[in-house]
Amino acid sequence: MESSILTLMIFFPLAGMVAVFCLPSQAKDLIRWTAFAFTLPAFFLGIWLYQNFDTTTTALQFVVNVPWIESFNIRYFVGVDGVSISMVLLTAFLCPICILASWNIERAEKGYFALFLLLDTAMTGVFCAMDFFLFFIFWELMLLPMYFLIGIWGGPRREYAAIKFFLYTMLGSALMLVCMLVFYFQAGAIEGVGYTFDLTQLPAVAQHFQTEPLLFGFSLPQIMWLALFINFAVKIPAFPFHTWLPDAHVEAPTAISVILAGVLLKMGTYGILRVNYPLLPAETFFFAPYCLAALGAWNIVYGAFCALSQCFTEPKDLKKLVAYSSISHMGYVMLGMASFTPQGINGAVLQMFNHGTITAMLFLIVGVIYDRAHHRRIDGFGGLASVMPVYTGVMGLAFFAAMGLPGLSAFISEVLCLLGAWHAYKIPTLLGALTVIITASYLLWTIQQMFLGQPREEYADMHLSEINTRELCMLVPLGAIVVILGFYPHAVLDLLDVSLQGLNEVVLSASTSSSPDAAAVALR
Amino acid sequence: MDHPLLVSYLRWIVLFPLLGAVINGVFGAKIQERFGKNGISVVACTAVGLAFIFALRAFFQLTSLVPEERYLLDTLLRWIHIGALQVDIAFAVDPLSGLMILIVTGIGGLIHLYSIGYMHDDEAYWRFFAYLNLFTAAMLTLVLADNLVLMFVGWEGVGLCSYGLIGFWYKEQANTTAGNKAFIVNRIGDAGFTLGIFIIFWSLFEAGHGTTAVFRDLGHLIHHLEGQMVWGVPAATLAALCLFVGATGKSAQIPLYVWLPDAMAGPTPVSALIHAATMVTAGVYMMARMHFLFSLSPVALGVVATVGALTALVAATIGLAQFDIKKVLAYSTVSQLGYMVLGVGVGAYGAAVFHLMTHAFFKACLFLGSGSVIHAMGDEQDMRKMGGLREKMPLTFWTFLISTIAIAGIPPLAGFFSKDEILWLTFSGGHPFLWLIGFAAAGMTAFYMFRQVFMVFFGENRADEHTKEHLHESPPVMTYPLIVLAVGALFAGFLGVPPALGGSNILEHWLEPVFAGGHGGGHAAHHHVEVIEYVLMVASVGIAAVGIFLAYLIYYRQSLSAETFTAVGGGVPYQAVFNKYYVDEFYHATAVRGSLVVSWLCSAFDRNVIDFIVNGVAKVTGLVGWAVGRFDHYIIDGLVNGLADVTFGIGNRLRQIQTGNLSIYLYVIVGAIAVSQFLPRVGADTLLPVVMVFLSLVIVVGIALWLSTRRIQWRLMFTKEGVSELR
Amino acid sequence: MPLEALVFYLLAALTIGSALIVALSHNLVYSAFALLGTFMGVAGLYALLAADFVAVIQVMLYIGGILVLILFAVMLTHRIADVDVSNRTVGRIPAVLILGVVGTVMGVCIGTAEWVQHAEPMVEPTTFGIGEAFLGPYILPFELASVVLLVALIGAVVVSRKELRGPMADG
Amino acid sequence: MDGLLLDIGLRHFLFVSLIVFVLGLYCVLTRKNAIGILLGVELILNSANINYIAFSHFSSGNYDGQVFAIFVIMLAAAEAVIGLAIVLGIYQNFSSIDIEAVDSLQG
Repeated sequence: MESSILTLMIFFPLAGMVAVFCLPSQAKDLIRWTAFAFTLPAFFLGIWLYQNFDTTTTALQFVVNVPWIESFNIRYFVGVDGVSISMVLLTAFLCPICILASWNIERAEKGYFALFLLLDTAMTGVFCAMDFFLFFIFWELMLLPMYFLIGIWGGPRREYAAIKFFLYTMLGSALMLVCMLVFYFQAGAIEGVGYTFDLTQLPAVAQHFQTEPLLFGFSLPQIMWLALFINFAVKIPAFPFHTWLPDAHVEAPTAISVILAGVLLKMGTYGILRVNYPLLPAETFFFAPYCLAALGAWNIVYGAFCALSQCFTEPKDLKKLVAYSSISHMGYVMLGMASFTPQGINGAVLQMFNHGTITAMLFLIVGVIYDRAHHRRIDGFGGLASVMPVYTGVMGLAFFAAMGLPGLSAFISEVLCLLGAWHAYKIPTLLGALTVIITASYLLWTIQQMFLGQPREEYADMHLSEINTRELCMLVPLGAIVVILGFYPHAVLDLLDVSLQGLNEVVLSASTSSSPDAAAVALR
Repeated sequence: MDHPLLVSYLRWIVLFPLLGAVINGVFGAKIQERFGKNGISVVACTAVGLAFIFALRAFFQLTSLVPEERYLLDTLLRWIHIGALQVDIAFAVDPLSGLMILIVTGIGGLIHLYSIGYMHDDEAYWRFFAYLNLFTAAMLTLVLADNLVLMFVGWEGVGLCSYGLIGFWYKEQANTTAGNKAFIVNRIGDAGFTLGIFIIFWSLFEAGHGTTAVFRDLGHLIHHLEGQMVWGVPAATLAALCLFVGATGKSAQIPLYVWLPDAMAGPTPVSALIHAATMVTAGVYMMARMHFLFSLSPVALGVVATVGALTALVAATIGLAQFDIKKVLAYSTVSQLGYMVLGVGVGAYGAAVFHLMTHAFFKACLFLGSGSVIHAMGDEQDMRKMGGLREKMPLTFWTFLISTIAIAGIPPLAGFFSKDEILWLTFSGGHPFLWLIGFAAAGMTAFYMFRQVFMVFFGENRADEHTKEHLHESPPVMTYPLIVLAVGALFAGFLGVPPALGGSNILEHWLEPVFAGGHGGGHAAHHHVEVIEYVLMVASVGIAAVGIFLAYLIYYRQSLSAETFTAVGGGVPYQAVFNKYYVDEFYHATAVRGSLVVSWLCSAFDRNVIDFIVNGVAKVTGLVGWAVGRFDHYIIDGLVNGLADVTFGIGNRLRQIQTGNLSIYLYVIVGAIAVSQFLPRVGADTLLPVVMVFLSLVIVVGIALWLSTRRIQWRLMFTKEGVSELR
Repeated sequence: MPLEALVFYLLAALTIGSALIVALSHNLVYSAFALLGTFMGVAGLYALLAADFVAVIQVMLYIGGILVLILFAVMLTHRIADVDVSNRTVGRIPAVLILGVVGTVMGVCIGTAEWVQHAEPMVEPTTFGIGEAFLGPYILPFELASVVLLVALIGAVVVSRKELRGPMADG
Repeated sequence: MDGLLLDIGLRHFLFVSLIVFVLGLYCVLTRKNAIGILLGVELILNSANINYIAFSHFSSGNYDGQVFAIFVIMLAAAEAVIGLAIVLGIYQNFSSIDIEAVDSLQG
């Protein structure tokens, strides 16, 4: 049990996929309940994992490390440490909720739920894999169901969105594949290491790279850092690799949006922490001011302004607004993790978790209204507070959480990110801190346009019914987490702290050899 | 203070109102249905009442201690412990916060009671009380917080409740807009507040003597800030200014005061509680709490004092020309807050807090009185349609009058002592010019307040007949709080009678342990009786009397026409004042428009701007041979679409290989095998096999492509039928 | 001439000769029957190579199973629509060219490569060893093979079911 | 020269296999009749099997080659069944088993 728990968490949904395939496609309810039932074990195992996780060590826990393809020394190596456990828990938590959110899928249910369960497996796998090759496999495995889930069950322009998503991600994957192979062969050339994809052994490889400039004045490890970064930046998504996100969100069905924003975006920043930080620490320190801090701050500002523009320029799509706000909020993660302070990096990972829950709420909320009105125009409603008071209450919680209101979870993480970042980068942090004004503007404006005011007469015949029990069942647990983490963030922070500080140390100790250059200092 | 007394009941001061808010917020609709509106108000008022009782307990426990040890601490929860940042959800009571919790729970409780009557006809009764309780909880968190971060929780919490209550009647667009404005303007201040925290935290960290965000440790550590620079500015100055930006937001100072007058859109008890007595004083409270920081930076103090004085004057001038009963009070509030900030700015923290307290009494009373009037007048707020209410509403009139005298600064009512102390300390602190500004504002205050009294309560009633018939005094549940507050306005001033008038200034002594470290001129021990102090006192009473007399002449006797003043300078000054100096218009044209334009630019950038770059990328793609001329409208999309097109193009060409003809497939397969075998054989051994395989693939695909385009010829050449057709 | 060489050449001649008929005959029925000769010859070669078990399998499966099946198919298609059982060939010249290249290269390879040869080719009954191999290291492929056969069986039934032909005929 | 011809070794079998292979390939390439193609495939498979057995006998010294030969035979059986079923299907649809007539896969 102890060691196989992660394997169970990864492959239970896969068993669910098989089970769903075996059901007759007419038995729609049965399919839904089966899919739901197969996401629950991971959830309960997640609780067990949470309780039994040792928060005092940086070592990997619940490790399984067995040979997989022996001739290439590829191993089935899974384990969690403080960096990944919060993401594993988030995935385990969001998946049952997303199944609930998928209850209204009306086309080819069997395929939908089967693909969804496959996606679940792949996501959990990415966060658990500690072998670079295995990581890559799960990473790619995720693309396939995502592509079909958007491309088949999406909105009117679904094919465009799906292909855009796919191409962007493939661009990144290709770069990652090359870097992975460079590491592999470099490792093979070193005495005492030998060919390996083991992420815990590869850090020893980085020092053996040649540091002479290779291309445009960058050395090989620097180029590799950039290549890996681009791969992960597509997922984050960092400017200028972000344009797939609004399209994908607008077209994807609700549950897929939730997964996309709640889990998939985190893989970008998680990947940087898991791969770039330990494997190329000196390069991380070299590039962090530009690629993480400056770009992160730009993400924050740019995403917020783009979201604001959704309030008054076509198509005035609420989902697009939320998508841009995700871009903005992921900027805090980048800024925080670039600071190399305990506050910043803890805040970054906590922000990943919090953004996962809050943005999930936001997308679910959009889905609720879309199910009723079949459109999402911000100016297409009005006075919803009178028609759907409970819904409005839940919405208020989610919106104010997204705004970073103190007492709710995002406040802690945003403040930690900014506080940590201020130590290292003054101007980006200043921008980030000022953006809360824009964030408040677009969210309040949206609330005003959609929920406040008189109920519009032209929408009176839409028969907007109050939020139902199923929808409350998916929103209330998320809301509870948002509130609890606002007052007791250590429920998550305790998991992270030790490992992240260890990671921080790795980068900082590698940085002593390379002093920051003038431009980087100017950011501070 | 070094060894705080650990207690465990302070949490209930915050938790009871919070609990009330949760009960009313979540189950309010059900309670109201089941038990009626009384059920709601019982929950809400009990919650605040219990908080008041615990606040009293804390206060009396403080008085039982020796002054230097008056510090109670209650740690509720381990909150954020990351690296050097160690903050808890912990509540602390020292003399300053002890006073504040009494004001908040006491006046808050009275306003809860008043609201029972005022809101009685409102459908969303439960929502109102839930907000009110939540506000109380947040305000108490702000006051009781033992560290900056937790204080910020309360700081934004009260902002949230303010937002909700301003837009309480959310069906009116104007109300919700006012709510948005309040929240967003406050957010500007909040950003400043957070930056202030960052600067303090990290500058102390870099100073190397440890760092913290907890107030009682900050007091000891803060002097290490000296010598620390951020961007070439002393860290203490920058931090103080950042925190002051926060204070200008919350306490409605120039340039962020614009939200407060609009906030009058909310129900009147809300205006009294949040926008007069408690929340807006949070900025002053915070600066008093952080006095040790401000004392480090004369520059920052100078800015604070100047802004405070200017705000007092500007708001007073605007107040002269308003006709909305609540707007007058709102500008009056802004003006009075200016006095408090001025007090902080000249280092008179004690005096500022004193004025905060007295102001809480008389301004709450004024607002509630105006609410009583509005209630009676059927929601009419224009003073030009009122008049002569003295007979119909005696209780309201008398309490309103007492508070007006208090705010006008006539001895021995509360306002006189507190305002005069600030003015005197401004003057004695070496700021005669600021004193002059404050002095002028005091005269205006007296004028516009009595203008209001005369317009509302004296003269003919100018309302329509229907309203006149329904005029009535408010129910006891509304008038009793008025009486209590009026009593407060009458006597609260005696807590701070200066030695010059033979008093002992109890309040200053009470606060002394808190401000002991500061360089404040307000320190009672440094208080010397001087002749000039008496002169200034007489002068300010005199100018107040002049103001009252002018108002009497214009609005009661009507022997002087208001037009003689409004016409001064061709009416330009009057128009400027009447239109609030066009500040709202200015902000709308610059800040609001500006950010909208920027956001439009960003989104256009996302769709259009990098078009030229993409064209370049597409051209490179075109060199490969496919997508020349295929420029996409969207920049980054263009690249993606280009990729898709290239793939599609290649696929389209390759598709033609799929002749569906089995023999052709077979020939291609076998041919490929033959070529791939043959080429390495004839090639030199030096050629890499990989290159050869690649080459052979290229050749095979090339041949296949060539053949597929000439499928007819292929058939002609290789099939029997073809040969026969050729013949 | 040693007996072994004689037998080898006889069997090789049988194999190649009948393979020639298979490849070149214009009549499909002749081709199919000639395949019998090839199979027999190959079986003989197996026996010559001391692979007794495989030789028996070859006879049973190929000749008894596959060949009969093919003959049935030939007859069946012949009978149903009464078309000419032709075995026309197409594009002989390119085929000969390509095969010339392939054959030459492979022949050169066979002729020149240094083949690993054991000094003492083993000659012993093989059934036991093959059985060991199947139930030992090759157990998984062995089981998979049974699945493949099952799938092929079902697949053949499904493909030749009547209902499936409707849509295909429309297309 | 005598030794080369008479001392039967690995190469002899490989040459037989090669000739059968080439003939099979020729058959596959030139036949228009689908069943004819299947016949050619059988030839090719047999030639492969000869190689397996020969290598097993002369080179490896174990039974792997024979095992694989048996697998190939098994596959050939499966292939013949499926192939013929398809041929029959094609025959039903196109009334012909001439592969030139069957080109509905054309892109």
